[in-house]
Amino acid sequence: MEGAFLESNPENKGNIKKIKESVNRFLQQLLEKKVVEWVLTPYINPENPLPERRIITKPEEAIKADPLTPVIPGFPMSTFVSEITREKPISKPLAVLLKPCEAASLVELVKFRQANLDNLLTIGVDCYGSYHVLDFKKMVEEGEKPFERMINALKNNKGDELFRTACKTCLKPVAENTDLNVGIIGVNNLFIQANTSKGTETLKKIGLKIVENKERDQKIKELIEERGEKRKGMFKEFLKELHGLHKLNKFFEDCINCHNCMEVCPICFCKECFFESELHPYVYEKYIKFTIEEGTIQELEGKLQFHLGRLIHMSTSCVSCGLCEQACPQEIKLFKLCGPVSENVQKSFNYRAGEKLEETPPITTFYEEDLGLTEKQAE
Amino acid sequence: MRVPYFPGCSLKDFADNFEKSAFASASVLGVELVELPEWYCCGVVAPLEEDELIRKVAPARNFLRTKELGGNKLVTLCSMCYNTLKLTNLYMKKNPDKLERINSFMDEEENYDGTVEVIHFLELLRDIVGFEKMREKVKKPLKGLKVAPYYGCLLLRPKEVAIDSLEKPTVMEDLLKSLGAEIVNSPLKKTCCGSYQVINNKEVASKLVYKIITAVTKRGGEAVVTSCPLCHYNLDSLQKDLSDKYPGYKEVPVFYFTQLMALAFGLEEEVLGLEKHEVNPLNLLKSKGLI
Amino acid sequence: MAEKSVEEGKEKFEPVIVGFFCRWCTSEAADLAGTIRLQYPPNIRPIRVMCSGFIDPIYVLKAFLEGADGVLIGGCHLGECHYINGNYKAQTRVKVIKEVMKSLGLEEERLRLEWISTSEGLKFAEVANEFTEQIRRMGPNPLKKLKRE
Amino acid sequence: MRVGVFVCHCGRNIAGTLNIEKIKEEVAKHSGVVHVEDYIFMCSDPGQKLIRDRIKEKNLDAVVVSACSPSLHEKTFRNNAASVGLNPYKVEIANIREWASWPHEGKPEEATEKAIKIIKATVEKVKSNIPLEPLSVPVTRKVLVIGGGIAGIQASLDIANAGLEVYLVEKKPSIGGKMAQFSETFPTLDCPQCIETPKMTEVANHPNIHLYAYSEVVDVSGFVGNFKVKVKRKATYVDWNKCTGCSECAKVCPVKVSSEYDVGVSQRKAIYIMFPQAVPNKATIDPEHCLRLVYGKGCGLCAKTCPAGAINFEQKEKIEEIDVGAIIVATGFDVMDPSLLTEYGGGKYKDVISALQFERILAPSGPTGGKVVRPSDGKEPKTVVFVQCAGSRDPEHYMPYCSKVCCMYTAKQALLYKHAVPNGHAYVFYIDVRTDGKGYEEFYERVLREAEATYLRGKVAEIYKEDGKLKVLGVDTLTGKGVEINADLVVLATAAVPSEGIKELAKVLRIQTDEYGWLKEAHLKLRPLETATSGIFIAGAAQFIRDITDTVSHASGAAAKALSLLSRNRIEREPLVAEVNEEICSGCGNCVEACTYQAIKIDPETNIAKINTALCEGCGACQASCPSAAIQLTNSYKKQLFEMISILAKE
Repeated sequence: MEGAFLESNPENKGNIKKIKESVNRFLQQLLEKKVVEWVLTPYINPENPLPERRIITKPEEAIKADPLTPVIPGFPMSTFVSEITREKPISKPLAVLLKPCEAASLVELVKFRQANLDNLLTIGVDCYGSYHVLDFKKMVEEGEKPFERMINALKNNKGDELFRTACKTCLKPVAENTDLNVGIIGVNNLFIQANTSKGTETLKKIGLKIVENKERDQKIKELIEERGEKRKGMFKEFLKELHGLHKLNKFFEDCINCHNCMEVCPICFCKECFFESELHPYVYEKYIKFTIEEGTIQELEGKLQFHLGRLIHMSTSCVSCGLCEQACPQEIKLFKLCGPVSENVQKSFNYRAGEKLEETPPITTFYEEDLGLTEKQAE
Repeated sequence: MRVPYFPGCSLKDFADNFEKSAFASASVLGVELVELPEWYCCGVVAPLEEDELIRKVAPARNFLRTKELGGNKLVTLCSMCYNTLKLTNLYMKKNPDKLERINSFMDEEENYDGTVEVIHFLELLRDIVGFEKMREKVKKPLKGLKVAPYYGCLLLRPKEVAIDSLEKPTVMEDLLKSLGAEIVNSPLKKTCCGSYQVINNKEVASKLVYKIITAVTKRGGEAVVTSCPLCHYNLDSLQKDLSDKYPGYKEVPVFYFTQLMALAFGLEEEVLGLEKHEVNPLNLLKSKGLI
Repeated sequence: MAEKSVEEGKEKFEPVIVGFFCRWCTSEAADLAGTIRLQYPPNIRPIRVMCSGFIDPIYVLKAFLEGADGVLIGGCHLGECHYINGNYKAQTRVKVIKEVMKSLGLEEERLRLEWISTSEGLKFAEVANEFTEQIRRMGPNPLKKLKRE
Repeated sequence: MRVGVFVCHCGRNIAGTLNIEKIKEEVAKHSGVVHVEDYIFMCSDPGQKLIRDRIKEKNLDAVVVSACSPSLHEKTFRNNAASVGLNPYKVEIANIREWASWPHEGKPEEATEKAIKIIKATVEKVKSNIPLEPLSVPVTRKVLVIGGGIAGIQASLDIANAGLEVYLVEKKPSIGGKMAQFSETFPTLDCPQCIETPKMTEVANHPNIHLYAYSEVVDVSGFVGNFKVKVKRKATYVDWNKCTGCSECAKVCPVKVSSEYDVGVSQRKAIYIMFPQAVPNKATIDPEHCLRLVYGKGCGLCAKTCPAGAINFEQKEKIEEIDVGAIIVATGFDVMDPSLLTEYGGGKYKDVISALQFERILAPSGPTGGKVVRPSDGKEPKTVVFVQCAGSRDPEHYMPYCSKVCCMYTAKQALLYKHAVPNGHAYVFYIDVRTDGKGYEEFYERVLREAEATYLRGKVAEIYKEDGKLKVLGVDTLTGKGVEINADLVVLATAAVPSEGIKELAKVLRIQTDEYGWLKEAHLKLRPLETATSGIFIAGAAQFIRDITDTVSHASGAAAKALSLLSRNRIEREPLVAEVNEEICSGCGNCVEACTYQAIKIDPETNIAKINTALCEGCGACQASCPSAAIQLTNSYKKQLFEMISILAKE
């Protein structure tokens, strides 16, 4: 890969404070040099331990940007990008900072015409792992610094038990489809990686020296391989826990039908969710009707229809961000469901969601070949 | 490379020079042909009857032996064994229910799972060793030797077992070229050799051999090359009578391709087993300075 | 599987199978099977749809959630779709559901896709026989047992 | 909602198995059903009257007829209801005969149960059906015919004579097709010059026919009744308005090229008229060989010679747009290249030729003036071997199908050869001799007698050259003996194959081809002239190889289909098309991808799916692809499916 180191002063090597400063200075330069007019980034929120998302327009605002923060506070960034650009492309050049899973889901949203990349400079941020919002909050409240904890884990390459499950099994620590990446994995100094010609141009515009970096490639590869092994084992376990209708039912026992998982899902872009439409038979009046007619309310079917139906709709494009799990107020470990199932579905179509913009999702791809489904299966 | 090898009856009897020369030249190429520890008749024609499942047990056992040797490829030299084993194997792969019944006939053995692949030695040389590598091992190029490859039927038909193009095979041509020989292209290289008719209807076989050989000599061919013991037998042994019958008939020696390999690799003359030939090849080989 | 032997000892289990048949091929084949009086079990309850490509995976899910023990989807043979390629779309969608069901151990064999053309009345009857038998062997939709508990 | 359910006995066909009383009792309980009645034959006049009366008396707003398959009487019952003012789309059929009584004769109870479920589900469907009117679309009463062989010629003339305008597009410089290349035609031995040329002239002079020779269809959009077609008119480099067809240009042209019309048996010039009877009889310059066009300067002899001053090296190809209401594809066939048949020495030996080449040699108007000589040395062949099924009926190597016309033309060629070379002898290798046409068997018998040809039942294994002769090795399976013939000339009856470029054209037309490239008909038996795309028909050998008699009949059939479609100024279409709920649509475009007919577009202004109902065929693939039920198929709404599933899936 090619890119540019932001800090050549050897004294600052690996200095956490400097990393943050370097990124912010880079954002500042983007605004100063008028590469972009706006930057959409996680931002320090004085009122709350959790960062907020903010569009900054003035170079001096960049000081308080917090793009490397190891948490996704609520909605993924791709949802914001979708909301800003869905109707029409934005009028002024905007840089947006995305964690790799957010970048991947943005790719999927573009495929479904729910986001527009025109005038957008996408900047991926390396993610070694992020914390559940509640863990993050607790840490801050107890005086621990989540960012430093994550960086230390990265330095020792030991992972962190507290990372979200989706992060522990994540195979996309580095975004693959952005113009630029803010690189912290496999480097000592902050490295801005250029993936596209637009990215390279940007680096040149702010006067950075472009170099090859093979060492980082190797390190990333090693990390993904290591994670891949772990993921395989964990996913197998997850599916075992869910095998068969009885276990699945148990899994959803605490579900209160709040549909937060759907709300926060970057792939669930529908204006009106089918399972909340009037067609959905398990709405209030129907429950009453069933109760009268059959002496039972169909809560079970309602839950299953929602979760399995949603799985059928989004599993082909799921990017394994695990935000559904984070959003669940009942602490149902939803990633155990959507992670491995989506992986299986996508594997069967030889598709990886969020990887390439030009690859069409399985459900809109016309496979003019026999998929062999009518062949007799051995019983 | 160790490859499980199925000999078959002919190669242990009148065609032992085929086996000997094959073993010797294979080892030059770093290939060890490992004979199956306890092998059974390939079955010749009987296993090809679709419902006579009991007759497919012998081939199935041969495949089990192959797996016991730790291989999934089984090499044959004899074209007939190749054809029979390959067809039977395909049948078992395509009909899992029949395979199950065949397995049920052999209660003391493991079940055969259909995972062995039958290949002919020519395929091994072409696809796994590569003719380029063979060319490197040639010490005595067969320069000036005009040879006509003769395929017969079993390597090419039916289509699902053909080791090469049905109508325009080139594998033997390519092999012999890599040994430095000059190729004579006979239009009758796929014509029937007379097969078993040699037993009860010798005239038919004899006539065919006459046509096959004269088509070669007319085109300047000095020798015929084959991969089938039965073809070899007919083409070689029936020529004697032809000289009596057709005045002016010109005999040509018939070789197994492995004999020419051994020759080109510069191996001892004794591995060739030239004494077994009915049509004496010595003069020809001497005239080309090959022995 | 544990669910399999629920009905053992009671009366013979008669499965309920919902069929989605495209109107151009499989529905016609079902008509033909009837016309030539081929006999097959009455367990399959058919819905005539325009095309196998019409079938939203959610319909299949809905059928299972309403208690169906099996779902049979019938379309024209590949390359013979009246709407050119609706059946290709159908197989993609069926594949998604099957993969989800398989991953979660939800007995994907309860869902079957078959290509049955207008003239294949016999195949229709054979599939109906065979699939009914298969579902009978598999036993009732585990959802029913779950609801009784 | 007031639904009436009418249960037909169909004599004993339904009532013999199903318990009608039980059905009535159960269905009457279903919500929305206000009337249930049975009758012995619902489709009979009294039965229909009964339904009409009840609709009026009971003020029914929907009807379910529980009877036979909808493919039989759906129309009848819908029209019946419409005659008393009930919208036909408020009538649905519950098929309880083919789907319940007939296949479960031995199980009356279960069959009755199944019938009740089917009826209840149908009631649920009809309750949510909305009343509809057929869509009416104006049509362009003009027809495009692609291909100017005998099929295209016949179809064009039939339509033009009926008073409609025809655009006939032919990719070669002249119409006439394969038929114009034949010597004489079986079984009557008419020469094509005598029977086809007059038709070609008629095409040229017909006021209703626009002949676009040397042109190709490059794009088709629109739909039945309203196609927009782009035709590429290739540059001929000759102003056809000025060209008189005098051929002076060809005489002076220095470049000789193998003649396509004579299949390589003769040569033509770089500027040429395809054949003397060509229509239009105009010269064309072959840009690949013309020295002036290749090098951009020099030569120009033709331009200097042309008395009409018609040569124009600067001519450019043009795209013309035409509007038509129907399209007939008559692109014919090709013969397999003999050089593919290596075992027969095709392409290797000059004297192994295809039957089409032999047609040119036999033709009185051909390059040899009908004198039979062989290509290699111009000598008269004394022994000719005809090989039938060369590439046909050979699933292992080539085409598995029978090429249908070879038996007859081989017999004809054997006869014509005998006429030309009385002391010659013909051998014919065949698998079966198929003579399935009027006068064909008689003709074959005549050939056996008159041509004294030796018919050998068997295949040829190998053909090779030895001692200056072509050695043909074969087998006579009737005697079981091998056969060896020393031939002077071998004629291969090479397999008929779909015409070159047909797959690309099929893509442009959005029609289907089979695995070989033959055009796919809507139904092999009942709709052999239609394609699956309405408004596009097939004529002649483009669907599958057929002889002249069949081709002409087929072409007239296709013409009749087009004429019947365009007999009125407007056509009606089923209104069962997709519709979009704009409130819900998020514009993801899944439906656009799912639609085979390009009937859906995302409106760039609103970001919402928009349907062109004229293009929509009503398959419903879009609604299955929509994650939020924003796009649905009229009267196959998700709500209806859900209700039906709900009834059927319950025990």
